[in-house]
Amino acid sequence: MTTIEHTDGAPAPTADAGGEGESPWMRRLPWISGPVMLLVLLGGWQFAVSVVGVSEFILPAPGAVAGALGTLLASEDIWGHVGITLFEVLAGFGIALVVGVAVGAVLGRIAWLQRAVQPALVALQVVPKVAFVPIFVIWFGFGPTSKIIMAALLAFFPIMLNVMLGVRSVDRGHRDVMRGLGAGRWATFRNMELPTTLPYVFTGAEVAIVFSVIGAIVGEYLGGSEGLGFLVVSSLNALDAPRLFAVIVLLAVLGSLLYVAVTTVKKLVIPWHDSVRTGV
Amino acid sequence: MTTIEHTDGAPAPTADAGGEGESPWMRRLPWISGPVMLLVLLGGWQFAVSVVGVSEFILPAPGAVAGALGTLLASEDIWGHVGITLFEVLAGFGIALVVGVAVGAVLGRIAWLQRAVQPALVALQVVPKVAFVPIFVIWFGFGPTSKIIMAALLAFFPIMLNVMLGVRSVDRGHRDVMRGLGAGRWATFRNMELPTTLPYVFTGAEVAIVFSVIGAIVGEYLGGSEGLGFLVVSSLNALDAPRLFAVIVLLAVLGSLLYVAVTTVKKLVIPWHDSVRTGV
Amino acid sequence: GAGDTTDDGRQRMTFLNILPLESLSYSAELIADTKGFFAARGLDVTFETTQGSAPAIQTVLAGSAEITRIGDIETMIAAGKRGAPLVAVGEAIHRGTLRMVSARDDAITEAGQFRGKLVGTPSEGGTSSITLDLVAGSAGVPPAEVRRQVVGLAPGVFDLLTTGRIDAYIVSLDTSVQLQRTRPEAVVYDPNSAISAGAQVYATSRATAQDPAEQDKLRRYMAAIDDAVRFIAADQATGFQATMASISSKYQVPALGDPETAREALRGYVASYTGGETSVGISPQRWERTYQEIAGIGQLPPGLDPAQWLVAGIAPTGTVTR
Amino acid sequence: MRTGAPMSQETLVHHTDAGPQRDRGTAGAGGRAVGLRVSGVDKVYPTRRGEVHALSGIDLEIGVGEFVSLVGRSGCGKTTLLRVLSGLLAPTAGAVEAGGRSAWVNGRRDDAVFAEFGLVFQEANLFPWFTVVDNVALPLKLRGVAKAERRARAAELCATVGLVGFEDSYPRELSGGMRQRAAIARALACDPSVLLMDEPFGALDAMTRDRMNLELQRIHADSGATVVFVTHSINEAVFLADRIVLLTPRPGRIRSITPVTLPRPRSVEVEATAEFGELVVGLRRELDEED
Amino acid sequence: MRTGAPMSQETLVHHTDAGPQRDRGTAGAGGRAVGLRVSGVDKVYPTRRGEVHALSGIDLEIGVGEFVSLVGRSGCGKTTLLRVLSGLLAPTAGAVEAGGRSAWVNGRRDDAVFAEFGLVFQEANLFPWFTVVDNVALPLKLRGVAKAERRARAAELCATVGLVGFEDSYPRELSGGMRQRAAIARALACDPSVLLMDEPFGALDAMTRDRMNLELQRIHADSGATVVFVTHSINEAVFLADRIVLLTPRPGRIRSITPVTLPRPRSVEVEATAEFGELVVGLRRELDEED
Ligand SMILES: Nc1ncnc2c1ncn2[C@@H]1O[C@H](COP(=O)(O)OP(=O)(O)OP(=O)(O)O)[C@@H](O)[C@H]1O
Ligand SMILES: Nc1ncnc2c1ncn2[C@@H]1O[C@H](COP(=O)(O)OP(=O)(O)OP(=O)(O)O)[C@@H](O)[C@H]1O
Ligand SMILES: [Mg+2]
Ligand SMILES: [Mg+2]
Repeated sequence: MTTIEHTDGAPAPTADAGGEGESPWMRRLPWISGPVMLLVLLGGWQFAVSVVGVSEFILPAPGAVAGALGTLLASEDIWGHVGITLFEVLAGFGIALVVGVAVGAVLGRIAWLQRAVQPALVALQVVPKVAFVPIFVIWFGFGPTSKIIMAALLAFFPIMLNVMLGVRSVDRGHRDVMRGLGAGRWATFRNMELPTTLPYVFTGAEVAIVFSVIGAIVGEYLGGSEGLGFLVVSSLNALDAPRLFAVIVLLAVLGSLLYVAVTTVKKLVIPWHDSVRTGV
Repeated sequence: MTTIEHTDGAPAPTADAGGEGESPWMRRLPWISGPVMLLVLLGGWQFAVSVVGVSEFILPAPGAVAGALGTLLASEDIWGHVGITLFEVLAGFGIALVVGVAVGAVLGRIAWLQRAVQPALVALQVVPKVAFVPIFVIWFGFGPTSKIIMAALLAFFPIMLNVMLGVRSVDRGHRDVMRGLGAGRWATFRNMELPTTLPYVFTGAEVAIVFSVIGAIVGEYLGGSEGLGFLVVSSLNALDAPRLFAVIVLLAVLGSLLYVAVTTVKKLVIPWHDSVRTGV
Repeated sequence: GAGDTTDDGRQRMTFLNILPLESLSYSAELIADTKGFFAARGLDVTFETTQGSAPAIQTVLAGSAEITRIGDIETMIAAGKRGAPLVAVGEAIHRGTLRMVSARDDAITEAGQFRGKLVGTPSEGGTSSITLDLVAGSAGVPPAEVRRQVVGLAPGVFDLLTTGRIDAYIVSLDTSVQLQRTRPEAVVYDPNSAISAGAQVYATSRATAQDPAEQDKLRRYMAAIDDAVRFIAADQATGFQATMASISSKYQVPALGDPETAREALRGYVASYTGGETSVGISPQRWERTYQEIAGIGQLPPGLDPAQWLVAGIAPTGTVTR
Repeated sequence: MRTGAPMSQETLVHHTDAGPQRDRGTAGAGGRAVGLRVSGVDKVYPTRRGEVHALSGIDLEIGVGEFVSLVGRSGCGKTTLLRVLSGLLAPTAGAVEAGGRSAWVNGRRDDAVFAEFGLVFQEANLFPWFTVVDNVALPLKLRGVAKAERRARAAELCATVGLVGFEDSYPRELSGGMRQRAAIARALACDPSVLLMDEPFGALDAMTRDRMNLELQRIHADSGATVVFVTHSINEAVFLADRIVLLTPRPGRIRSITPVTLPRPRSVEVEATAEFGELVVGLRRELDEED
Repeated sequence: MRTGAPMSQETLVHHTDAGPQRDRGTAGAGGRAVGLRVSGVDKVYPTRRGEVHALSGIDLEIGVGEFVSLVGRSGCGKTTLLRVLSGLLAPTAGAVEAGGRSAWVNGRRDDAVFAEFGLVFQEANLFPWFTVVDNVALPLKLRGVAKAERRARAAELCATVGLVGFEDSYPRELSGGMRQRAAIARALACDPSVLLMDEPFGALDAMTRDRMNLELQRIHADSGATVVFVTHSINEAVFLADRIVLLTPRPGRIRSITPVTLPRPRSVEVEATAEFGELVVGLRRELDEED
């Protein structure tokens, strides 16, 4: 018969570990795993280049990319491009968040409306946006507006659907409480549906932030002469593979940072939810 | 004092209406709202063309598009293109579903692993796939494989994140039951996590099916000479606006049908969940 | 698929088209296929599409396809600036097929007029943009003074012109013909009047060009193209009846839906086929001139030997007459 | 409603010892103004396996300020009747009235009718995103009471139900009984004129329960609220109620209504009196007869 | 475990009337083989507001086949102790043993130790995606029993707990008490050798409760299972238990352990005996003293 004493340093027992907060070890993990994963990635990459012999015009060596990244970061206008893309992503994401939560909350509550407009929303999503670039340009000009719309369009759907799921996952007992208190629509939303839905909103937002990056970049492919998407295409067309991959690295970093920002906000906003307490 | 008798025809009272099934009126609604919405859309479209005077090269008149659609559908090889795209979408979606559920379930349970690999997964998402087309070609040839991968990549993320949310939303009481019964990992997954997670999986799948369509089409833009995405590009190159919009209509229909298929499966698989009983 | 052969002993090879194949730009390939010129030379050619020339170059360099047809400008930049082992082995379209379209009320008919204009390009940093630099450069306009904007390619882009969003935009030969017919207000500027760059060359990787077996396939490929080019040029007399019929027998080319426009475009292509010293060969002098032009605007380092990027002896010699 | 009217003891005796069907039909409010009235209420739950007839022909009048207990076997329809009374569940047939106003108009609930209701459910139904004090203060928040004020009032209520020291805990950090007590505090927060409670003390130990019973009696006396109280403890029902409504299952019908005329305020000692004992034994016998 | 050993009545009397601290420290299993043992168990819940010391220095031995009731005030740590016994909660300090095997090895639960446990929680915790019969049959499903067989066994158990006719209902179509009964049936499904029940009859009316008590006594006698039974009803505790463990709150400690030597099987009439009354009064007094 052994006597156990759980002290702070030891890994927490798995039973109810969620309720007991996370060990400092867990909290530090990403700072260890991140670099490790990076090293593995770089190793595999270097292996592909030097052993498998993938052409450097398709996959340049990590060293060449690092050099190009250095050049890129040293140039003055890179921050302008990053700024433009960041602005488009954030604006698109913001619009998608607001509209997605509003539409999702309304459709989640009003089933007949949801049935009525769902097909249109889906069609809106799958329609290839290339076809509408001239319309966008005529209506919104060459500026960032059309890219913002693109980002917002891609980001909107996951948020909306998750909010709908969230609004419908409201506990029946909780709903009874609010109805019993005669709470109005707004109070019900504010005190019950929103908190219930927030974990869903955040999952939607995690998907959406990633898709807004994709949307903004694709928007930049299709038109305009600014932003990281533009740099991708111009590097690609100039057959400048190291620069291309340097931009890709920048994009990956940007996307990951935005994603981490969303999960960080999640941790602050919904500390009570299991999805927060058991990790990211 | 009035005495109320709720008969079948009358709209169900809102209180606990969810528990009492949906009225036949609700069930028929999409068949009414769909055509109505379509008429509104067509009206607005025609209005834009004939009154606002949007150029027919930007937005051809509905009649012209209908004509082009007729021609398109009459041609023999259109079904080949539709079939190819459908195959790519379904294959990509299927892969994303299986991998997304598996990865989401594992990462949802093993927090340290999730923290470790999350950054890589996000980076994978935001990286522009255009850059990898030549690598895809080298590794997978010119066939549909690269489009399937594209579809799967876009579809994977929403499924995975939703499954992660689902696994973490498992009721603590339910988890206690399974642990108390000494259930193994698989039995726990099968009897508790999967049913809990299914509504989340379906929300992820609803997002994902739409994104697989986008992924497959983008894949077809970037290379290949088959599928609806290719038809979009070839119509663009031929400056054939009516045909372009006819293909877009086809795509919208295809996407909506696939979406409806997913929600139908949802209704069959998780009849107990509120998100099913209150609509969709 | 190098080295593979079909059941009837024809060798398989892959050609990369950077636009959808079903366009008149690929008439030579389509005729070589439908008229059996490839088969007659013992080839079974597969056409694969990549979106744009950069992936095509990468794919050829990787050995996943034997040959592609891209602009001479891209070829030189890839080889000269990036050091890519890419070589040109032949040239069917000797005159540039890019055109600048403007609207009648602010027509652009000379290179010098591009100064200060906003020009739409189909894609950023590619041939079209450099062609524009060359054109502007030919009139002493520095590239920085021609503003540009990616507008992509869609039927509605012309309306960006008419609404004043852009002053001109760059299109392909077919598109310009079509625009002239459908949009009376379209004014087309032909850059060939100002520059010699812009030809379309058949490019492959140096490794492929040096492998004797591959060389043999390339030679036969170019011979079949030579046949096709001659066929089309000869067909001009009959109004391209045979050409159009042959292509339509297997391919659904949207442009053929309007035979008048198609004939007009084909006439343009034939002019381009016959615009060189030989039928499908590359003129070293013009190649050198093109290099000088590109180096002149700083897109290529000076002092290189462009002949390094040429492999002679693959394209048949001989001229076409119209 | 906040009249503070003293409890009147002259409630009519509706209960006789005759056959089990006695007293059905009309069940008066015992001479008071009618606070809640259900008449001819039927409730049928449609399920996949056919209909479940949960309530049948329920007629009941509850006076203003009256304390009515609902007792009956598990599954007999107590919760269903309480939900119908609270307007959370539309009856399949019949009418529900509160304060003289009809609760259902064209199949829609008239929310104004239920504005002054306080509900305690069989489950605690606390919001996991609020602390205990915020959960308790929720009804005040909905009424626009300022933050400091409502927190002060909620803290008082936490003390009433014995949750001192747990005001800032989250519900998941409470024991089952503590959660239920927090739910009771929430129901009391806005001084409801009608209090509907579904087995509120089911999860409490005898001591805590006795204390809560006394507290509830005091609240009822002070506020003059109408209370409908579902319980599975006959002792508790007798101790608290002016009248005890006994339901029989499948479908739920009112079997009898027993007035309790024990003088108020009642102390724990009342349980030792003969009258109390007789009432308990009588009700228990009635329940046992059902089999 | 399925020995069907008759209940032995020679359990040692640990309870004396001396001061409140008596009997702490060792609490023997009463001469039986030890089925469950906790020694020196402490449980501290870390919360945002600091630590909550829920259990402190708990030593308890429970014999094989013994029936132990846990009583105490709401929030005193009954559920926490039961969760520690069931291996669902790791103690902050101390050891837990079942069937002679240590439950926690290097901070990981040894699942094999708990394989034959049946648990009833304070909430029903039924799975909403399964019907009642599938919920009840779940433990059998996990043990690989064939579908037809496990459904038959589950239907039997539904009858035992009085849910005939509701086998194919979904949990949301049940009343609160019916849900709890389904949870009890589920716990019994795999003939557990150790049965841990957290206020299982809290939501039941007296009649149903009496019937369930008798049923549980029968099951205990037939199966020889070890039972730990949390209740807030002292009557129920005395009626069912071989020993009654009384916990005091903040932090939860064992205040006393009272053996019950009433002969078995016990019928409802036993509640009228003097011995029963004395035990109840004694325990109630002890609980009351806490204040
Ligand atoms: N949502 C529902 N759908 C279908 N049947 C239901 C539903 N709710 C309750 N029932 C059925 O109605 C009957 C009465 O249920 P109710 O919850 O009112 O009982 P109760 O008296 O509160 O019981 P308990 O004391 O166990 O809580 C039961 O037979 C139950 O199965
Ligand atoms: N997850 C938790 N986190 C923090 N504190 C907790 C947690 N669970 C229980 N507690 C605290 O531990 C103490 C004992 O709780 P426990 O649930 O064991 O009581 P209980 O005896 O079962 O009460 P009841 O009869 O009301 O169910 C309480 O003060 C409670 O606030
Ligand atoms: Mg109930
Ligand atoms: Mg408890």
